[in-house]
Amino acid sequence: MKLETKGRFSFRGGVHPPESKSLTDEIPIQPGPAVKEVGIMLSQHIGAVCQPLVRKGNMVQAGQKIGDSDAFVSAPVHSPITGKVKEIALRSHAIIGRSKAIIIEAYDYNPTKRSYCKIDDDFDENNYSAEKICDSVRQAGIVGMGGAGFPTRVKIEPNPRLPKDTLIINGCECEPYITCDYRLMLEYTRQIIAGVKLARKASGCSRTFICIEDNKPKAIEAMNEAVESFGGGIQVVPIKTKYPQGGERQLISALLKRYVPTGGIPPMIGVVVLNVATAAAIAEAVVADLPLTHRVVTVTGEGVARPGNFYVPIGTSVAELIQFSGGLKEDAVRVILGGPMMGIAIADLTKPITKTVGAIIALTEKQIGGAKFAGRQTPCLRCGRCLEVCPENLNPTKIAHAVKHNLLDVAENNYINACIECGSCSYVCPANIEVSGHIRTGKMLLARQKKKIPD
Amino acid sequence: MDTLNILLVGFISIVIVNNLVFTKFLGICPYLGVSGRIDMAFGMGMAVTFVVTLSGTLTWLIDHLILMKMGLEVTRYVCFILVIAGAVQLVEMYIRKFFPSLYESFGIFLPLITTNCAILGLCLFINLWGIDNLLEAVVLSFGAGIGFTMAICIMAGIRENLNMADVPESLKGAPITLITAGLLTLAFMGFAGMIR
Amino acid sequence: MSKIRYFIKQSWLLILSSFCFGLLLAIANAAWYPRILQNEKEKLNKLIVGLVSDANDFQIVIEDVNIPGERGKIIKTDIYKVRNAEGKTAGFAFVGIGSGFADKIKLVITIDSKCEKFLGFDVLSSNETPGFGDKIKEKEFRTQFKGIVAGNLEIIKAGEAKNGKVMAISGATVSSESVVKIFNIYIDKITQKIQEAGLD
Amino acid sequence: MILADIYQLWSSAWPAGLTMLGLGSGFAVVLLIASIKLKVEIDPKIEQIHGALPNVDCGACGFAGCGQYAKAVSENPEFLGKCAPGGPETASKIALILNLQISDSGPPERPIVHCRANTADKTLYGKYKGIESCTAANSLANVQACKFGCLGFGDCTRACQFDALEMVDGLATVNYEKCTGCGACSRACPRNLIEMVPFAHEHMMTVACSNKETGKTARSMCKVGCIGCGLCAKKADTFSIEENLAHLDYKKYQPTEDTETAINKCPTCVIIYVGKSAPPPRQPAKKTAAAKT
Amino acid sequence: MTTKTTEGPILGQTFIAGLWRENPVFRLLLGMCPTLAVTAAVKPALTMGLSVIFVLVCSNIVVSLMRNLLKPHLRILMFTLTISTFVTIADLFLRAFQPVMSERLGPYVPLIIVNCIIICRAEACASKNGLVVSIVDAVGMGIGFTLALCVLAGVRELLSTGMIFEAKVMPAWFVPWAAMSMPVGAFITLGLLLGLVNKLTKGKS
Amino acid sequence: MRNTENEMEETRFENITVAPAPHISRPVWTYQVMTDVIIGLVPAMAFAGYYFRIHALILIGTCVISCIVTEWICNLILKRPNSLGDFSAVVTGIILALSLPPGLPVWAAVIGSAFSIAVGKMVFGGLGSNIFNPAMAGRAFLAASFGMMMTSWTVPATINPAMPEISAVNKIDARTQATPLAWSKMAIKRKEPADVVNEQLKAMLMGEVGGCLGETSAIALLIGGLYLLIRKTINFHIPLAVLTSTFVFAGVVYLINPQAYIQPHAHLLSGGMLLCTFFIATDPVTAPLTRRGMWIFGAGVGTITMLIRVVGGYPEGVMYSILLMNAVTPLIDRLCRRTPAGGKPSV
Ligand SMILES: Cc1cc2nc3c(=O)[nH]c(=O)nc-3n(C[C@H](O)[C@H](O)[C@H](O)COP(=O)(O)O)c2cc1C
Ligand SMILES: Cc1cc2nc3c(=O)[nH]c(=O)nc-3n(C[C@H](O)[C@H](O)[C@H](O)COP(=O)(O)O)c2cc1C
Ligand SMILES: Cc1cc2nc3c(=O)[nH]c(=O)nc-3n(C[C@H](O)[C@H](O)[C@H](O)COP(=O)(O)O)c2cc1C
Ligand SMILES: Cc1cc2nc3c(=O)[nH]c(=O)nc-3n(C[C@H](O)[C@H](O)[C@H](O)CO)c2cc1C
Ligand code: SF4
Ligand code: SF4
Ligand code: SF4
Ligand code: SF4
Ligand code: FES
Repeated sequence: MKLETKGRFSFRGGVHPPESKSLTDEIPIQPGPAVKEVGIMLSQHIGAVCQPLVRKGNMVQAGQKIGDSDAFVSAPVHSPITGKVKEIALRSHAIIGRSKAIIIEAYDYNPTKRSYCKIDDDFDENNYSAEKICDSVRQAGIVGMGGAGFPTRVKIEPNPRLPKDTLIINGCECEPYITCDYRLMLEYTRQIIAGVKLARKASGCSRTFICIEDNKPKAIEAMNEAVESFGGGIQVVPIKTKYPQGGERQLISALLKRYVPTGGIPPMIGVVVLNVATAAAIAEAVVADLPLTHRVVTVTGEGVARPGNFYVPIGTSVAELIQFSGGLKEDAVRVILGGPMMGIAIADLTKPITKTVGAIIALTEKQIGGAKFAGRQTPCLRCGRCLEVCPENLNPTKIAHAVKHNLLDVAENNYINACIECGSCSYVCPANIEVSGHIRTGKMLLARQKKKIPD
Repeated sequence: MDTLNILLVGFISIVIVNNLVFTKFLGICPYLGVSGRIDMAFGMGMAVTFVVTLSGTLTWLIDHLILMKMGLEVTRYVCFILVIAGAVQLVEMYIRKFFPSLYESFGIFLPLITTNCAILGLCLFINLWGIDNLLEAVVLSFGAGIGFTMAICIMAGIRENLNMADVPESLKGAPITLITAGLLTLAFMGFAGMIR
Repeated sequence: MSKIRYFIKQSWLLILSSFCFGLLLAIANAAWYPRILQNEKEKLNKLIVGLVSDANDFQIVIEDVNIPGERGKIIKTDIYKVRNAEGKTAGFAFVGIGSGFADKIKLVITIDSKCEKFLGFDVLSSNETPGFGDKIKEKEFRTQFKGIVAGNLEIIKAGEAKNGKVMAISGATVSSESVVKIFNIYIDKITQKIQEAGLD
Repeated sequence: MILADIYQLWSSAWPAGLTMLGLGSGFAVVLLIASIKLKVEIDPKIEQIHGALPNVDCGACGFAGCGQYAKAVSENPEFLGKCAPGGPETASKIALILNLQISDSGPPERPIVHCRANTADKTLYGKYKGIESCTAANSLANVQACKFGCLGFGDCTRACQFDALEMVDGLATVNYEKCTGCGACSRACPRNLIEMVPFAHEHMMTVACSNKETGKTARSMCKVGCIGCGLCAKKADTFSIEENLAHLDYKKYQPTEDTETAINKCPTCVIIYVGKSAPPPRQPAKKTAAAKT
Repeated sequence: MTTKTTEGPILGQTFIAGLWRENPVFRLLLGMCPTLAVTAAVKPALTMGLSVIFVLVCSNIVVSLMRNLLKPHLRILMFTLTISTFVTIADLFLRAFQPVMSERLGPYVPLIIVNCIIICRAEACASKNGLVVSIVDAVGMGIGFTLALCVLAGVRELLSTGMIFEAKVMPAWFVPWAAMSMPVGAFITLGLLLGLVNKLTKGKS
Repeated sequence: MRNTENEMEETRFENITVAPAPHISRPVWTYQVMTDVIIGLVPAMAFAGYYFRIHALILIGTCVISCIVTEWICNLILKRPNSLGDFSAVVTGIILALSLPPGLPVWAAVIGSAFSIAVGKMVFGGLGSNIFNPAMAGRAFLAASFGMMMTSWTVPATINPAMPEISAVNKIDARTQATPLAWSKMAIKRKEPADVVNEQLKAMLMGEVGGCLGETSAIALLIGGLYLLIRKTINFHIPLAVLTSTFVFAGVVYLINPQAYIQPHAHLLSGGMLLCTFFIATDPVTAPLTRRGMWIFGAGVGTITMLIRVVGGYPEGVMYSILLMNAVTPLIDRLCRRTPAGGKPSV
């Protein structure tokens, strides 16, 4: 049977930004820099912030748990290196600004490309009980590595109220530039499959799909081979290349033609979505009992000298990683954590990376585009392009303009909260309006308003 | 058949072709004042429709059964407005007492209606056009109300959109509403001559 | 009894003032009404004088002629007899109503004493669009009707205006047609009535 | 003669007068009956209260507009005095309407902006090119180094209905002459920089900073920020240091010599006076020097 | 009640208020229907303005006189009764002595009855104040209304006929803009005038 | 200047900027959209030039220039940044010019352009804020003001080489020709057969009939429309809805009385129908945003046009139907509010 690599599945809307993955997609994962210091954020996930378990001056071992919380929705953090706690201080955090981090001075850290945990041919997930898997996942501090950082244990743990039947592994990597998942799928194929099996076992799902965009035929092929030899009952599905195919709501609707209710989460329709990196981490945690302390980060963009995919300890500073890949070029004007569509632009490069950072991208003015970079806007033409591309079928221009004119009730009536902030609307807007930026602002304003009004 | 035809034509005529707001400048104050939001506009429209139908009918009756018979045309204006004011007040009290929820939604507009030219204006126009048939008077009054509702709802829709436009500061509010109304009358000239 | 007293106590002002205002109105009316009638008559008179050159006075000769109008409606009108200084009949006049482009058009139409020729018409009231339909008030259009044979008229947009043909105002054909239509609706019945009554 | 004229007038006028009389009395009867039978008890108090309110619908009271507030107070006098723009005057008016004694609610609250860094004082990491709004800028991490300080895009100035807030060289500055204490600004600030403080005195002393970084970091981020050195707390016991940041206990605050010393000793001059006719803040020596060059 | 010493300035203020600060057309947006309907030319506008002044003064006098006798449930009825009487008188007068204008104004003369300005003044001023203040207020408001009408009518008449007060002003080559005498012209001219007024007064308020 | 004396120095880069995501965008800007429309209008302008010679040139030039100047002045008065760079004023000028009769005096074109831009667009806040299509608003104002001039149609130069001279006063004389729709209207009124029109079909395709500058040649408009569709500057919903509804309406009346009413395809080809279909009804600013809204809008335009053509007071109804549907566009948008992909949120 000839392998089908053309994706048939798709959702309504979406855009086709230039992929720009060729900068790094042929570069294998390499060991990162020999870091001298790492900063482990105590908040790297959605949910309760961890409390430090160590004090200033303590010695810590690589893999030692250094922060945890009792809350259900949370995940512990571990030290990736052996060293001494230098201080516990505020560090730049991509989302919440400044946040507490444990700064560890490395004690002779030797970067390696960690040999992936051995998955034997006779690997059988049934050797591990569901409880054991969940427990290991929690203990290893695994959170979603696809971007949101939701504690994975909460996601895969069986929930009698919301029984799960379908497990989807998200290997779409729809954002331009990023190749960390792609390399992972090529190089750690078996480990991912093992992780998928473990997750399936833990969550009790009956159907399992690995979804990969059809612009990565090699990954589809590799995965298919591994599944054929090793993964019973797993299906590799090529998906149409389109942004934001990797968004879980879009992926589910493309694959299953089922819609996650607005404001709801996939478990409500019995689906679990996991990123491929998360799956790999699960395998490591369960099989080799290793906590989540390192991850693959793509450092790329026209603004860095030597782009590449690096296996680095969590907590490495962005500046160090950029330096390691040759430093910023003269004309680099923007540094982004994550992809160019949803990633957050940062200016403080001392920021340590977290479990959810899959890419660091440095762009020059050319990639951003002159008009966009200068922020030259014309008024909204009501051309409707943003409506056409919105994967959530919203009316982005209306919401954005309502927010701009402080009509939050209008924004709410147009379902502002259903927006997934994918940025497709801003991407297509010929008037160069920060549509999704306004929408995000509106969401924050609404949240504030809700909090302040006594009821 | 003929009567039906007359009624239908009269109705369409007063709703679109001879719309009170667009062609006769009647009821402009609420048209400008209460057209900020569609729900309010609709409430006002409904209230006007109700009252105008009532008073159009009543004044026609009074005009034809009393004033014209007795040659008291001179008191026509006084009688008309007394009927309207009295009817509005009565209706308001009635609704307030027995339909409080209805009152909440559109009763607040009722007192404003006494001073709405559209009502008295329509009664006068019915007299002016020499409508000599009660049924026709009723249909025309009702149509006038519907026409007003349509006009004010269109305006409200536009104004809700204008809230999100970059209207120059000094033109915000009444001025831009008036200009919009002007362009609307221009548009509604399209129906002119449609019914003769 | 107390109810009545309560009522009076509450409402005496309204009752009193309505009575007073009623009187006031009636007085004003009594004082000015003749003048108003006079005005109306004069306006008609002036128009007719403009149409019938030697008109001296006029009076109603036939009242309430029933004219079958549009959509089966019956319109009533009066016929005036116009006399010249010598007391001879100079012609007849009547008021005609019909719908125009925007609203009703009200015309005074005059016809010669033999009911053979129109002497012309003038506009009593109309609400036609300024710049378009209200050109029916202008001389250029109206003179076409002077001396035209009293019979069914026709409106044309091009060609020669003769033999009962009237050139439309360019850009206001509708109004022009309305005027002609008024002529056509009235003329048969009016001549018939005049001839029946044997006036001339 | 005259009599005859009058008689004539009368004879032509009486039907009109009489008709009107009839009509008038008819309506009088109907409306009187209606007004008795259809009487609806509405609380005139609510309308009175509504009339007494300033009618700016600012939402300071926590209700959606003055109308809602009027209704709420009339039902529950606990809400008395929530209308900040109206102030005690309105409160006493409402109390009068409701026949209540107003409890002494303490000194009026006024906003204090806990930052004093002008554009030149702040360290910036990169140029912000996004939407001109503090909320939007705040969602991007670290536009300016100090994560706590004033962003200067004026969400608060837009929220103030009384024109009492101005952006002065990148710093929100309250005009205490115009301020009514409605608190809208404090609700608008995404960084919660603006605190509503009971002003017991004409002008108050305050620590105009919110930076919780350690001293060294704080210094690298801002020229005028609090470095948590603790000098003020040593000089006056109304000051305390929490999380590297000096706090002033406004309830305990009395202008004394101690506080005066504290203000003068602060190395970054971050303790200042705010309020009506407040003395101008001390300028750090370095800053004046920098300004000259 | 106002005392003797303060009465003068207050009266002056009341008068001026109607002219500009509280101009019924430009600032209060009252009585829009006649404003728009009769301003195709200056002459009918002036006639309308004068009629309004007459009715306003008369009704303010009557309302002011009986302000203490009003019963709440008959209040509106009394106002409208008074106003409509004077409007009828004005109408009769016009029909008798100004037949051309009367015809031109058509039903908009009786519509003065429901003109919002008059009821508004009866409510806001006459039913609360003494005779003198009420009269001054009425005259001020009335003149303000008339002036506004004339300005609007002047612009429209000029552009729609090339004439002002029926006297030719525009040069011969000027082709009249018929649209200005139609509803469009009325709305747009008033809108732009209001915008201008807003712009002029923005600094001062 | 920035503080450069601390430890962060080595990791800070002078030219780094931050902005909300996304950080890239599709390189299609407003002025390119407008340029596309202008290109789409080129065939129509060329045909206009061919048939009406210097008149076409003068009218188009006048309208475009006066639109630009008006916008510039308005920006000055309103103290707004210059907005000429988006080219929308040019589009308005061209569309206005193409909807004017060839013999219109230059000063009237200037008044129309000034009204279009000043009252039709700038008072609402400029590009994107206007409720009504500026060009149609300007044309409606001209039609109301100078009706005679707006309804006298010059004969194309190919039929009458002696084109009338340009003059300040537009003389109405034998050199004007009735448009197909005027024939049609007359036929309806007189209850006479409308064969004249049906015979003219070929001339209508090529444009050898009386009419506005840009409404004469169906072929030119079709080419331009196709270009816009291919370039995805417009999408097909509105044009299709307009054409379908017109065709259906015209077809029904034609079937009822083939004598008095012209053939449905004659309706499609005549008057401003095609110009409206591809260039005017599709003006994004004044049309609904949602697809469903576009269907309703298009159907409304077609139906009202036909209503006016068949029973209304004017021979042509495109301008008014556009304005009327513009007026209800906000209501349509409200009616067709989109629901999120995941359904309405359950509160
Ligand atoms: C309050 C909250 C509760 C959630 N609960 C669950 C849950 O019970 N099970 C689950 O699988 N995911 C849960 N999620 C995670 C979401 O389904 C989703 O995976 C997460 O928001 C990350 O999505 P993204 O990576 O597409 O942005 C929850 C998220 C939030 C914010
Ligand atoms: C617009 C958008 C695009 C996304 N693209 C991807 C993607 O390309 N790859 C991916 O793994 N997750 C992507 N995500 C995150 C997924 O929605 C989802 O959170 C993730 O696959 C869940 O797996 P995790 O919990 O293991 O991270 C995207 C989310 C959004 C909102
Ligand atoms: C704004 C406007 C107002 C019009 N007013 C009238 C009018 O009052 N009377 C009239 O007969 N035609 C009027 N017309 C013209 C008619 O609608 C229609 O074009 C005309 O009757 C066709 O006649 P034609 O063949 O003379 O051009 C008006 C046209 C426009 C654009
Ligand atoms: C497809 C398309 C069609 C347009 N049609 C018109 C038009 O009919 N009239 C007009 O004035 N502007 C038109 N414009 C230009 C622009 O949208 C218009 O000037 C705005 O309405 C001004 O706010 C069009 C633009 C586009 C992209
Ligand atoms: S509105 Fe939200 S979901 Fe829709 S395209 Fe824009 S950012 Fe994406
Ligand atoms: S894409 Fe841009 S211009 Fe088009 S409707 Fe959306 S916001 Fe407006
Ligand atoms: S350190 Fe203090 S004063 Fe400086 S910016 Fe931050 S909050 Fe403001
Ligand atoms: S400064 Fe703040 S508290 Fe004072 S009036 Fe303005 S918004 Fe209200
Ligand atoms: S004058 Fe106010 S509604 Fe007409």
